[in-house]
Amino acid sequence: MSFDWMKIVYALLTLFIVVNYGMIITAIFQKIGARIGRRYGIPVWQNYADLIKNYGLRSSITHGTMFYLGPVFRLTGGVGLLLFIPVIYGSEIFSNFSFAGDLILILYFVFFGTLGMALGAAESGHPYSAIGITRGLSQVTASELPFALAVFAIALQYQTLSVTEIVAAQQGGYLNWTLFTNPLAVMAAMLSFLGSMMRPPFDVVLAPQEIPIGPPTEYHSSYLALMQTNRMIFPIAKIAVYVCLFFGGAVSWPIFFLKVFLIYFVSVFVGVVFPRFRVEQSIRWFLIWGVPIGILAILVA
Amino acid sequence: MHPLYERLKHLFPLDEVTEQRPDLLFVTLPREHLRSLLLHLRDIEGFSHLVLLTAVDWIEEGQFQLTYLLHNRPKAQDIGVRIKLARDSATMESIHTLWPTAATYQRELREMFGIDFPGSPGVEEDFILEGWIDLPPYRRDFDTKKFSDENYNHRPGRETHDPAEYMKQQLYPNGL
Amino acid sequence: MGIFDADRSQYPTPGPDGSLDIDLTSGKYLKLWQGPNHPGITGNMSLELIVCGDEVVKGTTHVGYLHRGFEKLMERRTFIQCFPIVCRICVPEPDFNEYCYAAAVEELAGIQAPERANWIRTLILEMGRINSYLMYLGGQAGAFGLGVIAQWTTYVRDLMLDRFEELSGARIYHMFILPGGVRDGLPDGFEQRMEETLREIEETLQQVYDVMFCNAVFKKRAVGLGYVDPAWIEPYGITGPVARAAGVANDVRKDQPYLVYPELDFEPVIGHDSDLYTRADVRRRDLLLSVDLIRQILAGMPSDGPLMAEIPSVLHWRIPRGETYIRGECSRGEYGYYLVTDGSGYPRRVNVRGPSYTHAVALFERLVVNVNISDVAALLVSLHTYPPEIER
Amino acid sequence: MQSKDFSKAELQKRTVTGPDGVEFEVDPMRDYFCEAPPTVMPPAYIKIVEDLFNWARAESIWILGFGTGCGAIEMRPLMTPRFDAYRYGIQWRPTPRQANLFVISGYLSVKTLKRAIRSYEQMQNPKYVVGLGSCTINGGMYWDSYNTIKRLDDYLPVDLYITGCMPRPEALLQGFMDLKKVIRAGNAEGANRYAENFAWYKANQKQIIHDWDMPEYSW
Repeated sequence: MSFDWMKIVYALLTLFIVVNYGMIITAIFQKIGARIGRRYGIPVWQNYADLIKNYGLRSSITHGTMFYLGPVFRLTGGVGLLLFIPVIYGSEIFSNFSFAGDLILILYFVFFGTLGMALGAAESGHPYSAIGITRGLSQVTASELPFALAVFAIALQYQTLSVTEIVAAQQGGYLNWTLFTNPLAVMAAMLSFLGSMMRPPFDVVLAPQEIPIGPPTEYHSSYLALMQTNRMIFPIAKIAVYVCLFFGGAVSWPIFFLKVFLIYFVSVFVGVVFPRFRVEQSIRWFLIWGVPIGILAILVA
Repeated sequence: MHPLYERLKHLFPLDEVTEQRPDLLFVTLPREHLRSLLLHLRDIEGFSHLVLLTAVDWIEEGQFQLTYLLHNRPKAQDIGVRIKLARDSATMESIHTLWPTAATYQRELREMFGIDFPGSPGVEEDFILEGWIDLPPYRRDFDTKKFSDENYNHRPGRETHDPAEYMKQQLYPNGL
Repeated sequence: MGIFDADRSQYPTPGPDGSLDIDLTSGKYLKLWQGPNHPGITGNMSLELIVCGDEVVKGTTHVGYLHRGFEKLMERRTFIQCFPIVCRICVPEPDFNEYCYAAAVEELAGIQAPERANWIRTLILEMGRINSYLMYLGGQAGAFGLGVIAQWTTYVRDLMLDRFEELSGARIYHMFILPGGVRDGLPDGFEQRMEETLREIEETLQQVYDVMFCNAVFKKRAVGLGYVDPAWIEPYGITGPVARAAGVANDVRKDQPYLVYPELDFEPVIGHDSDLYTRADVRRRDLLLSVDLIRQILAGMPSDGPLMAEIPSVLHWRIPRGETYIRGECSRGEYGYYLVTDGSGYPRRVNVRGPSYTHAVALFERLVVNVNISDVAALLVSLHTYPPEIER
Repeated sequence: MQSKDFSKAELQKRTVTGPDGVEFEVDPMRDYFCEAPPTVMPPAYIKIVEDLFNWARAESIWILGFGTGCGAIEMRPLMTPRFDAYRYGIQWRPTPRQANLFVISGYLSVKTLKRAIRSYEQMQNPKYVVGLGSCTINGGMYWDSYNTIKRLDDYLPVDLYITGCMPRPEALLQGFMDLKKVIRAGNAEGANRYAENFAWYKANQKQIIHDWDMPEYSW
């Protein structure tokens, strides 16, 4: 099988679109949050200014090799996730590197960033980083469980491990979406989704009032900028996975944008009016609500 | 005289008594009777709330005055117990066993007046100041303006007038 | 025992005098500093926490970052010169300093403030209480990550600051209550604008109640946290809402009524569970009580009369030797001024007794033990401490 | 009185046994503190790049969330509906590493000054300092206090002062707008000034902070 080098260019194009979309959508959600607090909110280009400024800082201190690699791993998690999902179904350009067993790879990449972050934060030596990353790993582990169960459920349902085939199976009307064919799995996955978006009530990792601000405490300038870039890409990539697996995929960019916006909105909607859980409370929440639904979904499938 | 004073005067050698308000009485006491008076007030008279513990520097008389202010909530009564200490080598027994919160007051007094309370928890530690090099600042012989002039750089341009002098000149230019 | 309850056996046991022997190099404990540069700390103070796992084994409060030496500065200022600096002692609720100082000076100098001035003073104190509580509600919700409450409450607090501004000309430091009376009367139309503000506050409080107090996650975290045993109230000198949440109707406004409180109709707000949730709820209801009191004050206020008593010329103002203590019920508890005069034109000694002094140091160090590190900030906020009044 | 010894037990050199039984030597003064003095960081060589960066720096001002004095009380109104500084790209960061602007919100007591200097030195170049209120300018109300500094610019390189006691949020917003102009013009080189005159600043700081647990050399 010959490798198509144009695919790399196409993947970069996808990345470009997603980064910019992520920048704007994040700003819009911050604006929505601000409006609920009766504020005007930030300008939509704010994230660009922040990013350029952080890349433009003149000095940056380091705490060792792993300190460098932490943000890189984190970004790899986001980019890697994005590159192996068919963002736009049926499009030659935007289906990226999806292949037969990519579902497994996706599960791995979702986790990868946090692990990389753990290495970097540990190297930074700040006690709050250590506490934050302990919380982060425990919560991600707990919130991944329902997601993994949901993914197994739909893998059983569609009898495939290829995201493209799962999307293909959902084409032809709303009622073919996993949302309607296997609502339990979607429910479990959405609960897990809330946990992975770092918004209240599951923002124990950053928790500015408790452990300012957790793992990235020591990160600054271009390291922080890399992590910011990841914060733009990763949620979109993660939602893209959800769109593909549960919401019938997207056949064009506008549909993709709309679906991502709506799914993202769920977490924002929950986030603005809830305080945060303590870490053991949030783990318990996932174990009590998420996992049984996920197991039920597998049993049903 | 105040009914509380009537009850107390047979039990303790009270010196000077001031009835400031019907609900606020100040009594002076030799220092060795402090603990028994406080215990009596707390357990029998119901003055169970230690409002404050502070010191006044009567430098002319060579004495520190310690004021223990107690409050009786049901009767809405306050009593201030005054203890006079010699100003040089001032030490006093600690009352943190009666009220745990007194330890904080004693730490502050130790730092700000130099009055020692042996045995009070944490009394040796810095409380408010850090790296203090001069006399305890709340003593009367510590001159804050002089200290500030000597230690801090002042921005030129601030004219200071002694307010009384300045206003005298403004109001009575021809002298009083 | 639940699955997440910690194993207590690994913690150090206190010695006979209550001190803990903690070997920090053993690798079992971690020393953490919260503050002074920490968003979860109220103001500029710091906490030294020793944690084992997620739980605090020992906590120490460090203050002194805001020390300006007011008590010393006042000794070299005349009685009238002290008046503009006292309000700077406690920033979020400065009016109590002005009132207590003015009342102490009046008492020792034998001045009687006019009736109308007392009504206006009461009005200002209640307005300041509302400000302080609104600040607290935002902070308490914010400590749990519920930032939107702080946005709402600060918005209505700004409206209240507007009322302060039209009354006194300043947002934060009003410098309105001076020895002898108050600076001015109410401006035209003040009652009506105040009524609008009060309505807005009540509306916002209803929303705050719905979003914060009825919120399952907030309840899950706040209920049962930071229990203050009613038996601690006397030894630790606890006053104000913290004591009232423990079921003790400890309210100076009722116990030793000052100003025009005897003429107002109210009952102290009390709670029973003495945890963080109850303290927040007591403060919310106390805020509503203040709204009601302001309405009563505006209705009962005499419309004319003198605002200032005759005070001596400030150049010759001497106050004979004496000492007194004036207390009032501020939003955190009992606030008091101990003033000693020696017959000269300057105060001999001023001591400010702020409720945070006991709450933030002795009580907090007791409460913080065995608390999860996530809850430390919320616990500190729930005692409603303002560092500047600890160290002055 | 100057000779009073402030050396603390936990800062002494000592040998400790780790949890795994290995003994090692700890010298907190050398291990916990960075010894390198700050260096001057020149602007980008290409002007258009520097201009772009300056635009971004002006549009994205991250304030260190350290309320050093009473000015901190007006910070919350600043960030809430009525004044909403987020509109101008101003936001809070809880950690000095990520902040660019240090707002000295009011008087600095000596104890706080020590922390403020440490926080300032942890911030990344370019960084700005804004002094808030009269008390940072000439001591203000506390001109004769024994515990507050009287001129901030002797200890930290100040880019801008905002006057008032206390300054209103409108004044703060106006101050931030002015700071933006300074940054955009490329004149906010406080960090480089600090590095160039490091010895002078340290001498000033040393004059009043007597208990300073830092290695002798960065003194």
